[in-house]
Amino acid sequence: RKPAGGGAREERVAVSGAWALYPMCVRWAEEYGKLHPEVRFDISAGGAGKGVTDALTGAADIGMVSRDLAPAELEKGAWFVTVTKDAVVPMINAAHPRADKLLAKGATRETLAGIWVGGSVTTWGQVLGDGSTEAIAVFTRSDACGAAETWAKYLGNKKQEDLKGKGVFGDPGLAAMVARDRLGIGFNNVNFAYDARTGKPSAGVRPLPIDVDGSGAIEPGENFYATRDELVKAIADGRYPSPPARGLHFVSKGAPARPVVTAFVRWILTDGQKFVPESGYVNLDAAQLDEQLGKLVAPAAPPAPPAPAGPVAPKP
Amino acid sequence: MTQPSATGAVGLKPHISVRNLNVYYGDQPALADVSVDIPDRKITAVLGPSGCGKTTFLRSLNRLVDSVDGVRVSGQVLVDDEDLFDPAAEVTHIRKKMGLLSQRPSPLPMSIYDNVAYGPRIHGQRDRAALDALVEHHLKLAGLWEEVRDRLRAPATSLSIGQQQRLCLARGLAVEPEIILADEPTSALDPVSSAHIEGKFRELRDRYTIVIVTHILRQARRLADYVIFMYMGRMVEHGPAAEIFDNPREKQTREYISGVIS
Amino acid sequence: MTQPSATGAVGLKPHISVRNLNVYYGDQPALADVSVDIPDRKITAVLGPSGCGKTTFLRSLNRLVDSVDGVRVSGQVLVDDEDLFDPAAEVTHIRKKMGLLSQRPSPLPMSIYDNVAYGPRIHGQRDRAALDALVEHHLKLAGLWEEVRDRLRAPATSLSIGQQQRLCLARGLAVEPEIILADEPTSALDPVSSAHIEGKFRELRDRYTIVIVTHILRQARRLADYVIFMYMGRMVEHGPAAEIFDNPREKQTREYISGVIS
Amino acid sequence: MNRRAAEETFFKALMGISALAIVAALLGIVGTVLWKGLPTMNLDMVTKTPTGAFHLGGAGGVLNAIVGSLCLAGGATVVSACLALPIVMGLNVYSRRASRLVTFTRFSMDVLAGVPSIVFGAVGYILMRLLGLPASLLVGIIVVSLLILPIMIKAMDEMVRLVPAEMAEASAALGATRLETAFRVVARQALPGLATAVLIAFGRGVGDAASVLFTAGFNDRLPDSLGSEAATLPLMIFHQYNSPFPDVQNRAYASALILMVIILAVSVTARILTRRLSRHSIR
Amino acid sequence: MNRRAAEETFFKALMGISALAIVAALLGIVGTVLWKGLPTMNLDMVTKTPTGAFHLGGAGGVLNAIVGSLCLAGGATVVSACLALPIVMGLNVYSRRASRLVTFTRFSMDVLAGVPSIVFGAVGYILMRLLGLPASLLVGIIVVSLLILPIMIKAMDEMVRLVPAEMAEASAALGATRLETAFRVVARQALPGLATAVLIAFGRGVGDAASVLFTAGFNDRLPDSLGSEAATLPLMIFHQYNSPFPDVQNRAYASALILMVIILAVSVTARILTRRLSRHSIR
Ligand SMILES: Nc1ncnc2c1ncn2[C@@H]1O[C@H](COP(=O)(O)OP(=O)(O)OP(=O)(O)O)[C@@H](O)[C@H]1O
Ligand SMILES: Nc1ncnc2c1ncn2[C@@H]1O[C@H](COP(=O)(O)OP(=O)(O)OP(=O)(O)O)[C@@H](O)[C@H]1O
Ligand SMILES: [Mg+2]
Ligand SMILES: [Mg+2]
Repeated sequence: RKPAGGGAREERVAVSGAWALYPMCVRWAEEYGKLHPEVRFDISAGGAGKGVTDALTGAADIGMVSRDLAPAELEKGAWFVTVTKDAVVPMINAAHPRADKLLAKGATRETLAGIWVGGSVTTWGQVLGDGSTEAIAVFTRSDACGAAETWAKYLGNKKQEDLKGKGVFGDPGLAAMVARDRLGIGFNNVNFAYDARTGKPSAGVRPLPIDVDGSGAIEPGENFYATRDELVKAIADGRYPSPPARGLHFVSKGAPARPVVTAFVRWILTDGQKFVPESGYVNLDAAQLDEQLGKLVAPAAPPAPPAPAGPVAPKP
Repeated sequence: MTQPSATGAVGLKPHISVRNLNVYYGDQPALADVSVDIPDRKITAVLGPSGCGKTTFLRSLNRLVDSVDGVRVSGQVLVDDEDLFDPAAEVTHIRKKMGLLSQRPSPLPMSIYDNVAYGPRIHGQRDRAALDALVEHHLKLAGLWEEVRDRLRAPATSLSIGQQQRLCLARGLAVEPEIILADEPTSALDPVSSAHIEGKFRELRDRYTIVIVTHILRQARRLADYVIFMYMGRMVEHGPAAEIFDNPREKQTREYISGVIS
Repeated sequence: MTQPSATGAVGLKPHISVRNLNVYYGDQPALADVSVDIPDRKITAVLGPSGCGKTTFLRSLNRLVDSVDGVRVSGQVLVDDEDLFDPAAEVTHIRKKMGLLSQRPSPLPMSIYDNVAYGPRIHGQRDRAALDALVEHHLKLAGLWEEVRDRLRAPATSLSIGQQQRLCLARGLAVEPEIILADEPTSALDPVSSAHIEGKFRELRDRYTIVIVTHILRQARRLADYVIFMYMGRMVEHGPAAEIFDNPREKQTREYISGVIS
Repeated sequence: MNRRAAEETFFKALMGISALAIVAALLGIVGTVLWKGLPTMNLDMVTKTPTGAFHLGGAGGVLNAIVGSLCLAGGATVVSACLALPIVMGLNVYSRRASRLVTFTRFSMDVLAGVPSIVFGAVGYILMRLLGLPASLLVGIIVVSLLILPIMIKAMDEMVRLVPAEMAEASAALGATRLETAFRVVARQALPGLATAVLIAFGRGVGDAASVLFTAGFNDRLPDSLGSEAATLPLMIFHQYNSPFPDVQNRAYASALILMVIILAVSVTARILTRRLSRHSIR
Repeated sequence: MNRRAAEETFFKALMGISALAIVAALLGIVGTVLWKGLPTMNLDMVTKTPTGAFHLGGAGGVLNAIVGSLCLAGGATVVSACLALPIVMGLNVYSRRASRLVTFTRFSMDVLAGVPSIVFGAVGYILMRLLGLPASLLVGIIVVSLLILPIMIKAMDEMVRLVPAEMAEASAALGATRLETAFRVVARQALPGLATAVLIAFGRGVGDAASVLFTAGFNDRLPDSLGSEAATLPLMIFHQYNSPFPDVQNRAYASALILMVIILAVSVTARILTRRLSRHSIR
């Protein structure tokens, strides 16, 4: 089905995979198509798993993946570039009785791990250090998803299944649950923690700042949660820890051999990045972009990319 | 009760009074302005050629007729002075008093035994032995007992049509109605079975009001106290059997009885 | 053809030969070892009390009987020397030669017109005018034309039972069979309609082989050339009508004809 | 007599409650869909395919999913009706009713009806890969056909079984072949039932997302051949519902509204068509 | 005569093809499920709830999902059967057949049957939020009931409509109330059909993932009350299938196998039960 080489008049690029990346990729394809009308994109959504399989079996040139690749997939020769980023943020109810104090103090990774993983933190008093005994209502995701996966990874390289709390389905569901319970705590993708239109935190919830340096207070350097734009900037430049920031990837079997595919990916990692924020995702910073670009074979070079050897884990 | 019957009063206390009954299937009239009194504890035979409205008439008497879509009914049917077509009337209760044997025997989807026991059961009879006795009694009455005594648990559809007809008779009698409406109850029966049923009807005549539709003139002569003759949806003539058979007033009756019109 | 009929050869060329026919419903025998030749172009009447197996016999003649679950059949039915129960026999073709009028009139779910036109249509008649003529002819033959000419497009179920019976007769005749199997074809008809049908049967007798089940002895006397008398699944006696009626050999036949057994 | 009257009253109350439940469901569900979906509903939704920014709240419509759903579910319904009718007639008109083959076929239907739609999708995907087929309308139609086939056959089978045997016999007695009996008499009598079976199956097919997730693909273009990928409304709804953009989320309800209107239109059309043909059917 | 014979032959060929298609589907789908599912199938799968590492390929089983599915779909089937029977009998035995109410009810069913299950889930979720209910078995049962109710009613309605009117009349003529006629005669005659309608609805409910996605919750514990969250097999299959671990992926097929066996067992049991009761029904 693939036309061979660059001689063909119409070039097809088949992309398949994660629903989360689908709108982004469609957007990229549209813009790229304006510059290169000879390229025809076949973009289809079907889930991250299908994206990996399609890429590995050659049914698609590019697979879209919204989670980290599993070792087994890498062993089968999966090659990937990170094309954009997302992040998970903890959040509390906007009407929490001591919201102001919480927002000023933030929470350390250890505290959060105590809430979701260890089970040692069960009252808001333990978070605030003021001895109050209101129990924390902990929420987590009931469905297998990148957000929970990333969150667990942040809390001590755990897995989603290790997270305690009441399971809720879907990003919107978790946001709604926290918005309903005054003593609730949850986590969400940036897009769901903030209202897409206003850039302010979603109705009824506040992001809980992470006390990165463990100082027991949120210093100005850690305080970037007021609007979505501020947070996105912090994620992009690494002030927000990673994880819970995470990369979203394009996968193929070995580095893409067809110049048209390479050119598209290259464009995404350069000019294409300017369409990222409007889609609700986070740009990679310059260094990361360089790193990803380095994975691409030069257009002229012979198509024999060495499969990633050894324990290569995706670095968001 | 005040209004006299259209074609002359019968003289006895009527059990069912039909007053200006009209039945339409869609726009087609099937009964036109029928008024008649059906006397208590007598056998009334309804005669008339095929398609003249006999079945419609009989089904009007227990208000089954309006279960068909598109039927319009006007007029009154008074059973013991209760108007059947009054929306407030308790039809179930009135119907229990009248056993209708339909022209096409239609067994219920259950065993032979249960078909007969169905009526008594819904009317409150729960006792096993009493039911057994009832079933046996009524199957004997219908002349079916000998044929089915060994297969009471078999489905009713495994009977021949004639047997089904007798089963439906037994079933209808088992609710112990006050009025029996029988639509050609012996049409599928051989002469001997017919005679048996006729005999039973004669025995029942003193206790029940019986309305029988039949196309066998001889049977009507043997059984009927009163005769209603219908023709094309109209009641042409009615009166004591002897009068109608021996001295019909109307030309149509005369012709039908002598076998000219149909 | 080699084996003589069990109760004496009829002498004429048989149209249907039944040889050692046994029919069981489950374990219950309904026909036991029936062998009989049905003569060509004559009227054969099948008599017997209700439940004796008349319908089963008739349904065996065109092999409808084994469409019921749990029926076992053994023996042969030869129609024009073709064995109907031979698995290789082309049943459809043989059935077209035999019009069966079933005991319970069962209209097809279509209009009155289409009911009659159904047979001709499936046998290849497509011509509108020819169909119209056929339908009219056969409805007249069955004595139903006058009653339904204005409502040919009405559903067949809007007819009274007697009308349905005549409709089924018209429908059966419309395929122009060689053999007519009629199961109590006048059971729902008034005397005049019955007489009309009987007259038609007499007219048809020279061209068709007719087997008629009837429980009206008088009708059998009027119509039949040959008579088969059945009792409890066995063929007790068969022979020319006059012989059976006036001089029955078997006691059971005598008793049935004189109205003692049922 | 008192007990019986009480029973009647009780049952009538039950009927009232059930009717209320249905009205409540109608109001609740249809009401919510209308409330949420109408504001974002517009002509573009049904006449345009998505633009690049559609999934982010930009202009465009879901025409691709409408066409995809119609082709997919319509195609699958036609395919499975073409398979179901012979099977059902074979079971009821051709075979002896108690034969082992009949029992086996009915049993198979029970087995197939027990396969959840995600498994149809997953197995379809595996087989598709084995055969080297790409995700496409064709594969989607095949998978959805298999998904709805057992439901259609089971429902049709019962409908046809309820046709009185004497009707089929009357036809056979006139020398009709079994084919003629099956289609001119049995199918005709059972027509409203058969139509309902087809509609139930269609509704199942058009509303199912899991089976086509992997097999039909999902993209923004109108399908132009059996080989092209096809989006479907349920997947579109799913995708929209999970979007972070409230505008897009509300579009999920508009899409649901479109799907409901489609199914309703199909049902009503089918009912009108069959009513004419079945006006003589016997009760 | 030749044309007719040819038609018959053609239709018989069609029957053969359809039978082949079904056998192929059986082999393909059931075969694949067995092939993939049997190796990971073991007693633990059906007797244990998941351990923490289960979703990564560790020990444990899907008992929570089995119990959840049974409670949820069983409960929903019972609830909707209790609502459907009065409605269907109301439509066919109590009302005049052509009344406006009857038309409206049938129309409502067409509307409701057109709502895709994801919308039931989404709307159920919204309403649940409005009422302040948590995701739970109870909410799941309500949502699934509403999902399968229109299917059940539509199927039952047609089955009951095919019951000969004279049968109901025979019962009424004996002085039976409409309730008695409805349940002792009409329902009895239509019993296999009603059972099939219930089974189709049960299959729909037990196999549906989307409607319970938001409403029933999902966790690793056995549900112990109507208020607790309940996992279901289709969701479990969905999660397992989407897992990146091959071991867990294969468990999806083992879970599917369990679901199929459950549905099959329910179907066969229902068939055996109704066969006894309907052995006298009239054809
Ligand atoms: N489907 C069936 N299953 C079991 N037994 C049956 C079945 N049909 C008929 N029978 C029995 O077989 C015997 C013969 O039945 P058949 O219908 O042939 O009688 P018939 O002579 O036509 O009677 P009738 O004059 O009442 O119609 C009867 O005893 C009847 O009960
Ligand atoms: N459901 C119906 N719809 C329309 N017309 C009907 C319907 N039922 C009966 N009719 C017509 O009404 C007239 C009277 O029918 P009815 O059944 O009362 O006749 P009948 O006297 O019982 O005849 P039979 O002796 O043949 O049973 C007939 O002309 C018939 O065609
Ligand atoms: Mg009549
Ligand atoms: Mg008979």
